[in-house]
Amino acid sequence: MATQNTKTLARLMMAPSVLLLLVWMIVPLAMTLWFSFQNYNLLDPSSDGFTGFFNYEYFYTDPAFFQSVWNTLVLVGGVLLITVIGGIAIALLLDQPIFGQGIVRILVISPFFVMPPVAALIWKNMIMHPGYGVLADISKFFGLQPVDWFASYPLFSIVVIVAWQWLPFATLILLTALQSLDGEQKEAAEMDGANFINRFIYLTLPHMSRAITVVILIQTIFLLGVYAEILVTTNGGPGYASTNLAYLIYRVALLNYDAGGAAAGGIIAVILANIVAIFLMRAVGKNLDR
Amino acid sequence: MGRITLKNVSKTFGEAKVIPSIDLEINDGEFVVFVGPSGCGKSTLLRLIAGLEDVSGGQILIDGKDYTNNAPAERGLAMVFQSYALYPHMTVRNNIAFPLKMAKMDKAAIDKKVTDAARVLNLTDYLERRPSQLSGGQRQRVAIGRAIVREPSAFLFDEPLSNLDAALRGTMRLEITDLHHQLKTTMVYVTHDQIEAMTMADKIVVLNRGNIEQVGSPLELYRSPRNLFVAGFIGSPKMNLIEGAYAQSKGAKTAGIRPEHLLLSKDSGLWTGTVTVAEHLGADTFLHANVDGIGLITARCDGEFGVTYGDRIYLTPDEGKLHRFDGRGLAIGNAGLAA
Amino acid sequence: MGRITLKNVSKTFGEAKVIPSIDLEINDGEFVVFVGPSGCGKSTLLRLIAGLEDVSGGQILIDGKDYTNNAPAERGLAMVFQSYALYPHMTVRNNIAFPLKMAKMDKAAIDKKVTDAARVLNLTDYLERRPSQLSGGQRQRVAIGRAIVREPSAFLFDEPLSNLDAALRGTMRLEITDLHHQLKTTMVYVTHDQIEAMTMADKIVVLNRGNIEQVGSPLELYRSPRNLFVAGFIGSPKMNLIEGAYAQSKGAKTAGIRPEHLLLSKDSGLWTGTVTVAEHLGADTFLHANVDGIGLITARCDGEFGVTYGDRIYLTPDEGKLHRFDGRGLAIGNAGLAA
Amino acid sequence: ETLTIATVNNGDMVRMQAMAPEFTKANPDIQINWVTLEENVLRERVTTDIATKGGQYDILTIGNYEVPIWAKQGWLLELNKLGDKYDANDLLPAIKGGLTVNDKLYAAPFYGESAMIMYRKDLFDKAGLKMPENPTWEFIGDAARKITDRKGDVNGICLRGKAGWGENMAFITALANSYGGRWFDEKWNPQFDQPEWKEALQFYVDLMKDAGPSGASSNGFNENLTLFQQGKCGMWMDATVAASFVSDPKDSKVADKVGYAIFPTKGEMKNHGNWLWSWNLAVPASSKKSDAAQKFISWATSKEYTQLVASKEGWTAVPPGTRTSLYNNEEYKKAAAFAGPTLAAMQAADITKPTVKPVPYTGGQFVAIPEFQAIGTNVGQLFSAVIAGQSTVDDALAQAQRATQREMKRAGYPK
Amino acid sequence: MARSVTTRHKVTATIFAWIVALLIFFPILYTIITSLKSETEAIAGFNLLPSFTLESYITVQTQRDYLTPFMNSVIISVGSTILALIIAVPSAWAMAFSPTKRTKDILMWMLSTKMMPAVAVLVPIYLIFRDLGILDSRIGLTVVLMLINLPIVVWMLYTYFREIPGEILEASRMDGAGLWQEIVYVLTPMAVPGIASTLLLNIILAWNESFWTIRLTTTNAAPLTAFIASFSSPQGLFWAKLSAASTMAIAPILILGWFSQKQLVRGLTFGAVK
Ligand SMILES: Nc1ncnc2c1ncn2[C@@H]1O[C@H](COP(=O)(O)OP(=O)(O)OP(=O)(O)O)[C@@H](O)[C@H]1O
Ligand SMILES: Nc1ncnc2c1ncn2[C@@H]1O[C@H](COP(=O)(O)OP(=O)(O)OP(=O)(O)O)[C@@H](O)[C@H]1O
Ligand SMILES: [Mg+2]
Ligand SMILES: [Mg+2]
Repeated sequence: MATQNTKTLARLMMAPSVLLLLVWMIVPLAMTLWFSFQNYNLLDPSSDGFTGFFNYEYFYTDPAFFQSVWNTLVLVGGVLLITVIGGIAIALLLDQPIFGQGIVRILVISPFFVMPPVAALIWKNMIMHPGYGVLADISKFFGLQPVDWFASYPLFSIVVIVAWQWLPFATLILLTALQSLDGEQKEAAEMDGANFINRFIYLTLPHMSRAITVVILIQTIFLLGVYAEILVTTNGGPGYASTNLAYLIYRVALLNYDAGGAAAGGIIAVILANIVAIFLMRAVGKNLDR
Repeated sequence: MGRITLKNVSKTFGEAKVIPSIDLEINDGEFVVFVGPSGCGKSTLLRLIAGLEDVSGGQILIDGKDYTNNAPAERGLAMVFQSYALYPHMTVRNNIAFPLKMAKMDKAAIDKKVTDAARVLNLTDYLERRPSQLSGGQRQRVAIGRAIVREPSAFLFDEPLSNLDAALRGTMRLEITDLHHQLKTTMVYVTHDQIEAMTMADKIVVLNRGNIEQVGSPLELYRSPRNLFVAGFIGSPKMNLIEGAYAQSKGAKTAGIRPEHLLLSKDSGLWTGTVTVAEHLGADTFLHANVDGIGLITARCDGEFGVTYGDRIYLTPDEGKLHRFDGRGLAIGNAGLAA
Repeated sequence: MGRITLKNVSKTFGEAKVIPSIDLEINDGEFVVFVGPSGCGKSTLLRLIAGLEDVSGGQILIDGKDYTNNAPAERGLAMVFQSYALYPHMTVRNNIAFPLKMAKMDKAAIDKKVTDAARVLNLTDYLERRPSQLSGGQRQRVAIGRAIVREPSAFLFDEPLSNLDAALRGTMRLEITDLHHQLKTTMVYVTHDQIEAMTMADKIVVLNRGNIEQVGSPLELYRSPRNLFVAGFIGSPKMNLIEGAYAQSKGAKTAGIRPEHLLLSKDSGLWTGTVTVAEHLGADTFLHANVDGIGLITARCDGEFGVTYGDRIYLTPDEGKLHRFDGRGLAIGNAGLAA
Repeated sequence: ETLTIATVNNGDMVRMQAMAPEFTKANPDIQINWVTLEENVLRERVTTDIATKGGQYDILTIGNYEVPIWAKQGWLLELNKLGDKYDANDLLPAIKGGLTVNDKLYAAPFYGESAMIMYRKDLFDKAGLKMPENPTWEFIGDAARKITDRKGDVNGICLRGKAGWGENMAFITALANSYGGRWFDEKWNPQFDQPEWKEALQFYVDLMKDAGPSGASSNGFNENLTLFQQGKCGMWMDATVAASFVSDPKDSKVADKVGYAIFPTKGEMKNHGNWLWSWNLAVPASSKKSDAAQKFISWATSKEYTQLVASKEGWTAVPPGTRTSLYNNEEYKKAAAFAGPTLAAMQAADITKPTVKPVPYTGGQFVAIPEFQAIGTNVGQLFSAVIAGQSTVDDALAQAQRATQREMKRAGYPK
Repeated sequence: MARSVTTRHKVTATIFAWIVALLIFFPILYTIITSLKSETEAIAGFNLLPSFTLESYITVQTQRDYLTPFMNSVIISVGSTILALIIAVPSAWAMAFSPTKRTKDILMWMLSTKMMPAVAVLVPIYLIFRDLGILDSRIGLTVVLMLINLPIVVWMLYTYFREIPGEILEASRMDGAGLWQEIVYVLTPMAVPGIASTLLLNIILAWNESFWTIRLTTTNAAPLTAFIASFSSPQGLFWAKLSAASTMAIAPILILGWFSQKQLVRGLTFGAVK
């Protein structure tokens, strides 16, 4: 299949995207690196000069730093868990013949159409608000004390909101993958006496493994950078209970206007993200070249 | 254990009526072969029996019980797909082991069965490969392996040997026959290979455009084809069908004589003709000759028959083995019966 | 126009050396058939010629020019894939028309060609269908159609007729032969069908584990197989290979006699044996007999030979057609040449 | 010429946009492009642009927090072409003072606000309470607990709890000010370890627990406004602009039952928290259209503009809290019941001297140093955790102290 | 598949699917309903039957120009996605059908370009944009979004392409198709559902991107995210207005999704390969 001939061509065809991304990566990265060693506060032009690793030190000694790393992992992990499992379940459900399939599909994928800050606003104000959110209304209907989601379960609430936004993405990719499963293989498995569950485990799941991997990897990258939802709902609080790395950087970058500190935070975030990515690649990457 | 009854079964795909209406009884333990031209509905029929397609009408009974609406898994049949349908992400071993795993057989027993099957199928060296790393014939053998490790109530084979070489095909033919003798399981077998059909079948079903033309034992079909279609279809090279004066002289619209029932000579005979093509197979020679007053005739003779294009030859039909057909194509009496 | 030369070509997949080293010359206009056991490397060889795989070593010349590193499209070859590889999103018509479209032929000409091909292939009624709506044989015919509408410098056919019924296969065989005569284009053809190999080939290449065992005209191979492998592979049912006293008496390690070169009798003969299996094909009967002092022997006789399991029969080898092989499996002299 | 004006999405600004055609009609050579954004986003956006000299805007809407900081950086143009009719002396002195650096005016106030108490007269009556002229925190605490009726879905008091320097910290800082607390001593040492803070925070936390609404830790201005309008709060202390909303019968169920009172004090200490905020229009130094820009600013913050709004949308709709003349206007006083209390609140505020002890900074409910946004938000997070019941007053204060020290050291204080 | 399913199965699946779908859709549904309420109604507690007033829409419409940001959103999201597709298709083709030992690393690296938190590079990027003079320009934004989404596009296409049996592409090469023809006539049509889904998902991602679209624009190029940002949390009651604005921002993309959902999930069908 892959002959020398196509390989040469392949290099050529990859060139544009690789070059573009190289520039897109290197230029800001170099500038960020440079800033991260500078004393550079937007609001204070008088502060400048080389500071060595001070920005880094300052960033990781932030009282919120370790909790924010942990929160980041919980957020990513929680959302991945919900979206992947939920996505598979819903994809399987939508793959069945049902009445009004088209409408159901559009309903299921529509949360993806909502801009993240808007989604956070909707959930915060209309669904989860302990005073006049729908959930509160439901609790009250059952005579229960409404839950103050953002105060009692801040990180969980954010996981729910973010998972709601990303569930459609997972569902859609998995559904498309599911539908490319060869019909005759399914038939063969049926003939071989595999019931629905076995067909799922031995046939569907392996078939979807690449798609699942892609969902996990792409979402991880996005989820590592979630901050708008936090900003709108909890502002990282109470305490640092819902501060993640991205939000911490936001605090440094856009509240403190400490471009140097933010740059250092960015570099730290990139390093951590790479660790996560390498770990993930180890865990699921082999599914890619199957 | 495996009596399959089709009652008035029909199948349409959209507009196309692929199977108008079929009644067929397959007895328990019988080896039934479906033959018929490409596209006549053999695979469709197998798939209907397997439950992979819904019937458009009629009933499918297994051991007298109505299974028309049951799922494939409930029917307990094993099938070799014409297009193999291997599991691409599993190794050959796992492909073959899959049905056993599904049957919750214990590991040691599975291993033994798989190893045995692999040996029979000449696949031992390939057990750890993925299907994509196999040759066409190897893939086909994996598909066979997946079916024969099981003990289903019936086997359904859809052209299982089409991609194998003659030697292997011979071996596999014997293996499948053996399996049949051992297990005495009903087998439904689709093939285009005349030798397979003739040697393996207890009963051959000749299909044409979704209709059954004739059902019978191999020699029955060879000797007394019920109509022109069966006459032309069973036997290779195919029967010469002759119309005109000669046929009329025999009291028929069409007279049929098989190539092997023509006596060839370079000196004398009933008919004279000119050789158009001589195909030398080593063991036989197929001669295509233009016979004066009759037309193109194929004859077969043993070994070498030293003629080439343009040579004059003489042919004498073995009139005891003549087949006669009336205007509607149905056989009259049956000359061939005597043979 | 289509002389293909393989120089020292080898191919490895990962660890597996599929083709150790092959030298082969295919002359312009020649019809070359590759035969060999399943998995021996036939398809791989075709794919190497086509340029779909890189050679691991050696050179591929077309008309003397080195094409080893050229893209498939530049080689101007047409190919029928063993697995068809139809375009699932195109109708049959578009599948067949695709190569012509690529060659920028004008629309009317394309239409004509496609219609002609469809007629020859019995696909006229299916032109607007998608591949998924076709039977196995119909798909295979589409794959053939896609190749034969073109005028390439050579055709590569990988078991193109394996899923067709005998009648259609016969027709297609003639069509391809005709095409060859008309165009005089080089054809490289892989098949497991002995009849196809024997009747169509100018030259047969027998492959075994990626090595060429023998190259020659069909009858050459039939009559004088160079070694045991070729002897066993060419001819069906396969040649009986006898070791022991009888072979030694003929001055060989192994003696070979084809089933069709055994004279059968119920009364007398050189050897006596017991029938184990009798396969009645109508035109012939294949007898498997356990011959005293020699072992299992297959014999073929014309028409019906009325024996069944357990009957005693007598067999006499036609010693003029005996093949003799030495300890390394190579043929000694050649008895068969005379036949 | 096209002016690009960055503004927040508050009602008064939106109204300004609606009125703008009057200005362009009078000045046909000027077109206006509006960039309306949410407050936080706008602040980021504008700060980035101005700090990097992006030059995207001609007029900025900025708070009195930024004005002195930016003016010192030389990022703002002095407003010296507002015209003769502008009457800068009419501006409320407290407001104007916050916008003046070295005697130069760098921004014109569009509207201003302080904080006050809004309370439900009916609930007070029912509980037999009467709002004193100068309420104290002690009274407020008692009253709130008395009014609370959880079953009837009435909370005694609604206060900001959502973390943020402009959210809960605005209120808590004002509260602490009135308790005699301060952010920094003269040497810029954070003061969270002082008893005033502990007392104030403890009071706030207890009060919210006993008489606050559920979910208080994520309530900001809008959430509380909604609660109050729904009749779920007995009292609410927040920006004076809220008055125009709660008294608007279209949106508010309790419009006719609202009373107003001045921001409380602690015991005898005469300090009303010193909350003072204004939204102002300023011209960035990078603007090449400063003449036109000033022309517009002059128009939008003028008395004529007030008249224009009043004539079109009624007196309650005019931007409050910038000009003395407005509060002398009888029509306005008649139309807006909250006019008096608002003025009183604003006059009570002195952001140059927010608390009884001396401070090195200006700012009432904030500290006018660049670092405050981050520090304030960080501290706000810690305090909201207490409201949410996930931390204690002592812990939060200790953490706040440490975090603030850290940031101040980083920023190089004392300077 | 060929078999029809029993009605019972279908009904059960239908009920389940609708429950799940409605649960997932509920927040949006409620937003739409709220947008049809008056402000006081909007906060008056759970109520699925609004008074169907268009008041909020009218307010939103008169307050802010909708058409310009809408057009900007369309141009930017569609433009960036198509640009990304044009660059990504060959690249994904190469990685899917001519993989090397490096392929996985390259894929991962591409994704890693997205790891830098946007806020951390705001200043560098803003400076670059300022110096290039493309602040507040559609082109600049389109390019940025293209670069942001490029890795995702490559990844998604790569997954879909990998599902296509290589033999079919080989067949086209044998049929004399050049690279370009192979991609246009064979690969693309077969991967249509995958490409469509990539296209839509990335249009949505670009449509919803609300960091750079707000930070790098002022007026001329400001898309709907900026439009929405002007309605989120002002002072005063805003639920109905925010809902209306949100509905207006979501509606176009929702309608697009509606029309393309068949394409989206049609699935790749490879019936004719053995
Ligand atoms: N991708 C691959 N990786 C490893 N081994 C392979 C691969 N493709 C083919 N092979 C092996 O190479 C050998 C030759 O394969 P090839 O397909 O050429 O056989 P073939 O002669 O065409 O057989 P058949 O008649 O069964 O089609 C087989 O043993 C096969 O298992
Ligand atoms: N999904 C489908 N839609 C429409 N027609 C179909 C479909 N599947 C099969 N057919 C048609 O039904 C007829 C019977 O097909 P079937 O596969 O049963 O043939 P077959 O006898 O197995 O042929 P072959 O020997 O070529 O495999 C064919 O003419 C085919 O074109
Ligand atoms: Mg078939
Ligand atoms: Mg092959």
